[in-house]
Amino acid sequence: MLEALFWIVRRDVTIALRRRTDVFTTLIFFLIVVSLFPLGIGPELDTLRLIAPGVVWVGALLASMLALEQLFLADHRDGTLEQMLLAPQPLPVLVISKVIAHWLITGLPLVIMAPVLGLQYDLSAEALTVMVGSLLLGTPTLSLLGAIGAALTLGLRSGGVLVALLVLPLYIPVLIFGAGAVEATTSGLGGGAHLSMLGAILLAALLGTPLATAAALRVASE
Amino acid sequence: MLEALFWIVRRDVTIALRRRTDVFTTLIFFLIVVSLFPLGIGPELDTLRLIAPGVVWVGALLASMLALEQLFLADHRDGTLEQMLLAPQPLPVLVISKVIAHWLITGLPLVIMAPVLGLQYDLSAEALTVMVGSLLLGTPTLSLLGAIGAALTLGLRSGGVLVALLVLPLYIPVLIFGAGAVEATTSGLGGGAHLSMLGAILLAALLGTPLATAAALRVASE
Amino acid sequence: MSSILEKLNMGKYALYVWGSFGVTAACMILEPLLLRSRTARIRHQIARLNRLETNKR
Amino acid sequence: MQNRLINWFKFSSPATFYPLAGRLAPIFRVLAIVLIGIGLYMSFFVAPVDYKQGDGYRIIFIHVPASWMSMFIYLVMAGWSAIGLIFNTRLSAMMAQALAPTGAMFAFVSLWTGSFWGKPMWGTWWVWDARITSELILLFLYLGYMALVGATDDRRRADRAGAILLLVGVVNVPIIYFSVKWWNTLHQGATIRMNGQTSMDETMLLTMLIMALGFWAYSIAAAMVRIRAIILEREAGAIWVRELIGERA
Amino acid sequence: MNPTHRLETSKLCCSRGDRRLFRCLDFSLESGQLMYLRGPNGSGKTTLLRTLAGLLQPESGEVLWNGEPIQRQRDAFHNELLYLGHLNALKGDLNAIENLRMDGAVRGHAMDEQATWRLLGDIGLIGHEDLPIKHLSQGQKRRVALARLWCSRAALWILDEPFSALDVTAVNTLQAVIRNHLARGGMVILTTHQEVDLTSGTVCCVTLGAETPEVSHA
Amino acid sequence: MNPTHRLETSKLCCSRGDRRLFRCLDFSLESGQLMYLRGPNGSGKTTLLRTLAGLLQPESGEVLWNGEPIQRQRDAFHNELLYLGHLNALKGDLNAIENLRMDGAVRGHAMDEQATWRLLGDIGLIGHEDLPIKHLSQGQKRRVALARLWCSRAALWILDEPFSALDVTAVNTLQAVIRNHLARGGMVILTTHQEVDLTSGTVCCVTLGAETPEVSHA
Ligand code: HEM
Ligand SMILES: Nc1ncnc2c1ncn2[C@@H]1O[C@H](COP(=O)(O)OP(=O)(O)OP(=O)(O)O)[C@@H](O)[C@H]1O
Ligand SMILES: Nc1ncnc2c1ncn2[C@@H]1O[C@H](COP(=O)(O)OP(=O)(O)OP(=O)(O)O)[C@@H](O)[C@H]1O
Ligand SMILES: [Mg+2]
Ligand SMILES: [Mg+2]
Repeated sequence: MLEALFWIVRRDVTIALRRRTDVFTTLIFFLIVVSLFPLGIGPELDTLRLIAPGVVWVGALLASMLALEQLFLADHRDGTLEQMLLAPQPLPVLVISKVIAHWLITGLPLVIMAPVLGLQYDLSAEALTVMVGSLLLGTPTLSLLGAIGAALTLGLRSGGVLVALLVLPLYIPVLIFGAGAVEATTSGLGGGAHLSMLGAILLAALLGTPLATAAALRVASE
Repeated sequence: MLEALFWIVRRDVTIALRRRTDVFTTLIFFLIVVSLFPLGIGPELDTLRLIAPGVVWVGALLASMLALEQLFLADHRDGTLEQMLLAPQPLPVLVISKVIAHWLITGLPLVIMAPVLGLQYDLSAEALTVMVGSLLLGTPTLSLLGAIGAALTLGLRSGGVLVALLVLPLYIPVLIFGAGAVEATTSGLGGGAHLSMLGAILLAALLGTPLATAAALRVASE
Repeated sequence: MSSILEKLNMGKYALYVWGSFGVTAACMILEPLLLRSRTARIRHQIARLNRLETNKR
Repeated sequence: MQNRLINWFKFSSPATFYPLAGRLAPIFRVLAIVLIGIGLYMSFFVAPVDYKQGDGYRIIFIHVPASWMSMFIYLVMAGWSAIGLIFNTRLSAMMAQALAPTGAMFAFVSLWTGSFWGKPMWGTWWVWDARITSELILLFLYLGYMALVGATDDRRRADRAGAILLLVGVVNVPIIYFSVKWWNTLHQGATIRMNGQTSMDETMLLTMLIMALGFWAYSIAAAMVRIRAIILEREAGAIWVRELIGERA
Repeated sequence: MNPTHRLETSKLCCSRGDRRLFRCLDFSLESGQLMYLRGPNGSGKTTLLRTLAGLLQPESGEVLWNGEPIQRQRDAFHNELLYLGHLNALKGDLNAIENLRMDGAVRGHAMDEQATWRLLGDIGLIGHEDLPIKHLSQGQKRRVALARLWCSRAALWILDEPFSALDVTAVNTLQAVIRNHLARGGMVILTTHQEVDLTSGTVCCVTLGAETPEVSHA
Repeated sequence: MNPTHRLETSKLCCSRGDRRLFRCLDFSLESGQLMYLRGPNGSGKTTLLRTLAGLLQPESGEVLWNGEPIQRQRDAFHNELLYLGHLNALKGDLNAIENLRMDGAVRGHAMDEQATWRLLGDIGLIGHEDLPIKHLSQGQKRRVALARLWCSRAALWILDEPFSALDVTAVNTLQAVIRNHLARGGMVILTTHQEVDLTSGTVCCVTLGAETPEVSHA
């Protein structure tokens, strides 16, 4: 069981690394979205500092959401998913391994990149630390929740955008606590409460979503 | 030639309307993105009014970019594109018709929806008018420019995100003039200059991009 | 008469009150109408299928 | 006991539910018209003018019932989905789908009337307040559900995928509600709450209740008519449908 | 492969969309037997195979494995099952060796690289190991997908048009492998539009296309 | 179909990746002739067909249509060409009628609905008109794709494994259509791994697989 988990993670990461662009593009999308705002809004540092947590978090959210569509699509199209459904392993475990791989490919780079972007917006060191922490707890939740949407919309023509519609309402609590943590820190309130809330959400998602995703996958490949 | 153009537009619009959701989802993605920012940033109306033009334009840009991936992908996958390349019609004309259909499906609804979202950010009536004007001139340009990116990334696994990467730099001038027009209006300078600049860019794109897209398509389906 | 007009004026809130009630009413009338056309469409379709089958026989 | 169970399953078949829905729909339609009629009369002619908000407050008589309905319908849909997934009854998914557009409509009405109330009261059409935001998210959940069901051609898949989404979404509803509350630092909520003046006029309360009951009846009537349409759509090939339509045509 | 198995259907009835494909299909298949599924295009062969594999829910009726419905023993059944559909289930970006190894791991028996190389030799792809699958020809892809048969431990093989895109040599090799599997007590269900030696004189032949399918035991 | 055409290659040489598939291929094909392209999996058949259609650039050598390189007369050549590859070029969301009509329009001869219905009858899909293509079976999809042949005005047909996924009836119908096309002075180039009557005693048979391909004129 764990072996299958390991191999799936390894396979997906190998594929992603083989076409190295994959890792970079999510990242660069994030980078571009976050850098676009100063262009659209204007360069005043006060305003920018004010909106920084929100913009970085929304950017991370959109980037990880964009990458979501690919989560099961390739497997569905080439028949690998069919084989996963027929594998003598519990499907939720296979789902978790897909999600882990997805997070390693798309989530982790965002977390690593975020502080650099935060600097662009003139955030303090403390705020940057909290930002990384909140992203570290928040982005896996995004991947887990997103997997449900990805599974539900599998093979539907309007996939990419439909995923967005289904998944964004689920993302909102994560966004609020994530951006809230940073904001609370900058305004001197301390982001601890927000962070522990994020942790709780992550745990709940880890327990609940693989089941829902597995059910959705079975439905999708009927 | 015009007949082929008409039929392609008709075909694409039919497919989109058949699954009516297609039109709505781009729209709703736009709606959601624009609505996310206040959640990340906080509810103060003063701040929101300040960032409104930027947010709406970035939202429109992201939404139209997201939809981009679908532009040639389905045609490529099922072999229709191959047949288009072999059709005895000039390829740029076929490209233009694909882009027109794409704009009708994804761009136009954004333009119509924008004023409602502007209200959420407490924008004035005048600013809203200019916003619609700028979107009306700007979004077709986005579709035209985006088509090049869509063609170049065709069939690459990381399609969606890669398109973003290629296309966003091209989008930046449109974003600056588009958001600039609204900002100039709210700050009382008048957005006329910005709007005529947008018009000029649209014309240039209309003349130049179909050729580039056609060339990219030929390369992509080697 | 003037009292009714005054009533309709809703103090200075006419736009808001009538804007709300009007749109609500529009929604609640439009929905049944759409439903009706949907039902009619389906009935026509089934009737057509019926005809098709009787023709075949 | 056994008997009752069988009875239940009898009505969970589309063929037997179709005529039942046909009988229920007109009853609730009449009920809705009467109740809403009374409610409207009372809200304009019986309920007194508010000393603070003048006539503007009359929006409450549709705003609050619509808000209630929008949330309640979502919960009902989720309940049907759970039943559908557990007992594998075909009717429950149709029930959820029959309710969705009405629920979305009420969510929209709530937002619309809310902003038409907000403009005179707060001087702005829209505020990113806790409650308002959660209502907006509720609308998104409705739209997401309808988009998903609409985008799925295969009926069985649409049913089950929609059910999964609704159940996931319903977990989300309280989370959204509380988290948004937490996030909100701007206590606009104080203006909203009329609980402060607990002396809410009794006629006002009564009017609101009557309107709420009217909306309730309306929802049931609409759902019954829609479910008949859905049943016809799906069972178009079945013999009983052919015979039924054949008689009329 | 000592234990004998038994696949049965009882009153199986499938429909897609609003079309009833077949109803009241009853057959049973035991270890060492081949079932040949026939029928014109669109008669429901793929639908039946996917139903037997447990990927589709039948409209009514049941699929029984060793006397018990497959839904109730999913993992045990899938352990004994190898299904190959129209799609190849290969990752275009990985090469043949990587594909085969990872596929084995998900299926519960990881292979070492040596074994995979031998496998490639068996299917005639030596010299193409380092190419990503997407650069192989149609028939070469199909060969890689079928290589799973060579190293399979499953008792029941369900093959949907396995011979498509294969050249004459490959068709013959594949037939030999299937015969071998049957001889060792395996079970095979397959469908094909091509005339092959294997299917002449089959034990059990199901023909779809009519309302009630025709089952003939030789 | 009066004018006679002529497709030639001169010293055609193709390679994919670092592998040289074939070199020095010279053949010529005239109106009324069928060319049968053979070779084991991965020998370069698809590559050659795509090169002939102008979808791939050859490494060296040229493809000549009526004596002139095809790149220099792309529109004229494509007007006379119908290429059907491994993919079906159908929209999964549209039904068969819509697909065929829109395809015709892009190709420059719009069909009315009547004609399309007749076409559907010819390929044996009556009763499936209202289904989106993605819900059709493998073979039914292929039939819709091949329906283009029935209404084609092109002189040169290039068909890559047209018989795959088709059942016996459909294979025979398709052969009749091809014979008909040849009789009316058309040209056909095809490849298949299946044994069909059509290809026995063909005029021109190209066998790939060796370094220099073997061209035999009967
Ligand atoms: C866009 C603006 C608005 C939206 C979306 C909105 C939404 C809602 C919702 C969802 C509820 C139901 C809450 C519940 O039952 O827990 C509600 C109740 C209510 N709203 Fe609004 N509202 C808006 C503006 C306003 C305004 C401006 C006022 C008054 C000045 C107002 C007064 C009330 C009252 C009195 C209730 C009933 C309170 C209760 O039952 O606890 N709303 N609104
Ligand atoms: N993009 C590519 N890069 C590298 N090699 C390729 C590429 N495309 C094809 N090849 C190689 O070219 C050879 C010929 O492929 P082609 O598809 O033409 O074969 P084919 O004769 O059509 O085979 P089949 O009968 O299996 O369809 C194969 O060995 C394949 O590995
Ligand atoms: N999702 C679906 N919705 C509606 N009809 C469907 C769906 N999937 C398949 N069908 C129909 O079911 C029938 C059987 O399809 P199936 O793929 O099982 O045929 P098949 O026997 O495998 O044919 P082939 O030999 O062409 O592969 C076809 O007529 C097809 O149109
Ligand atoms: Mg099949
Ligand atoms: Mg080939």
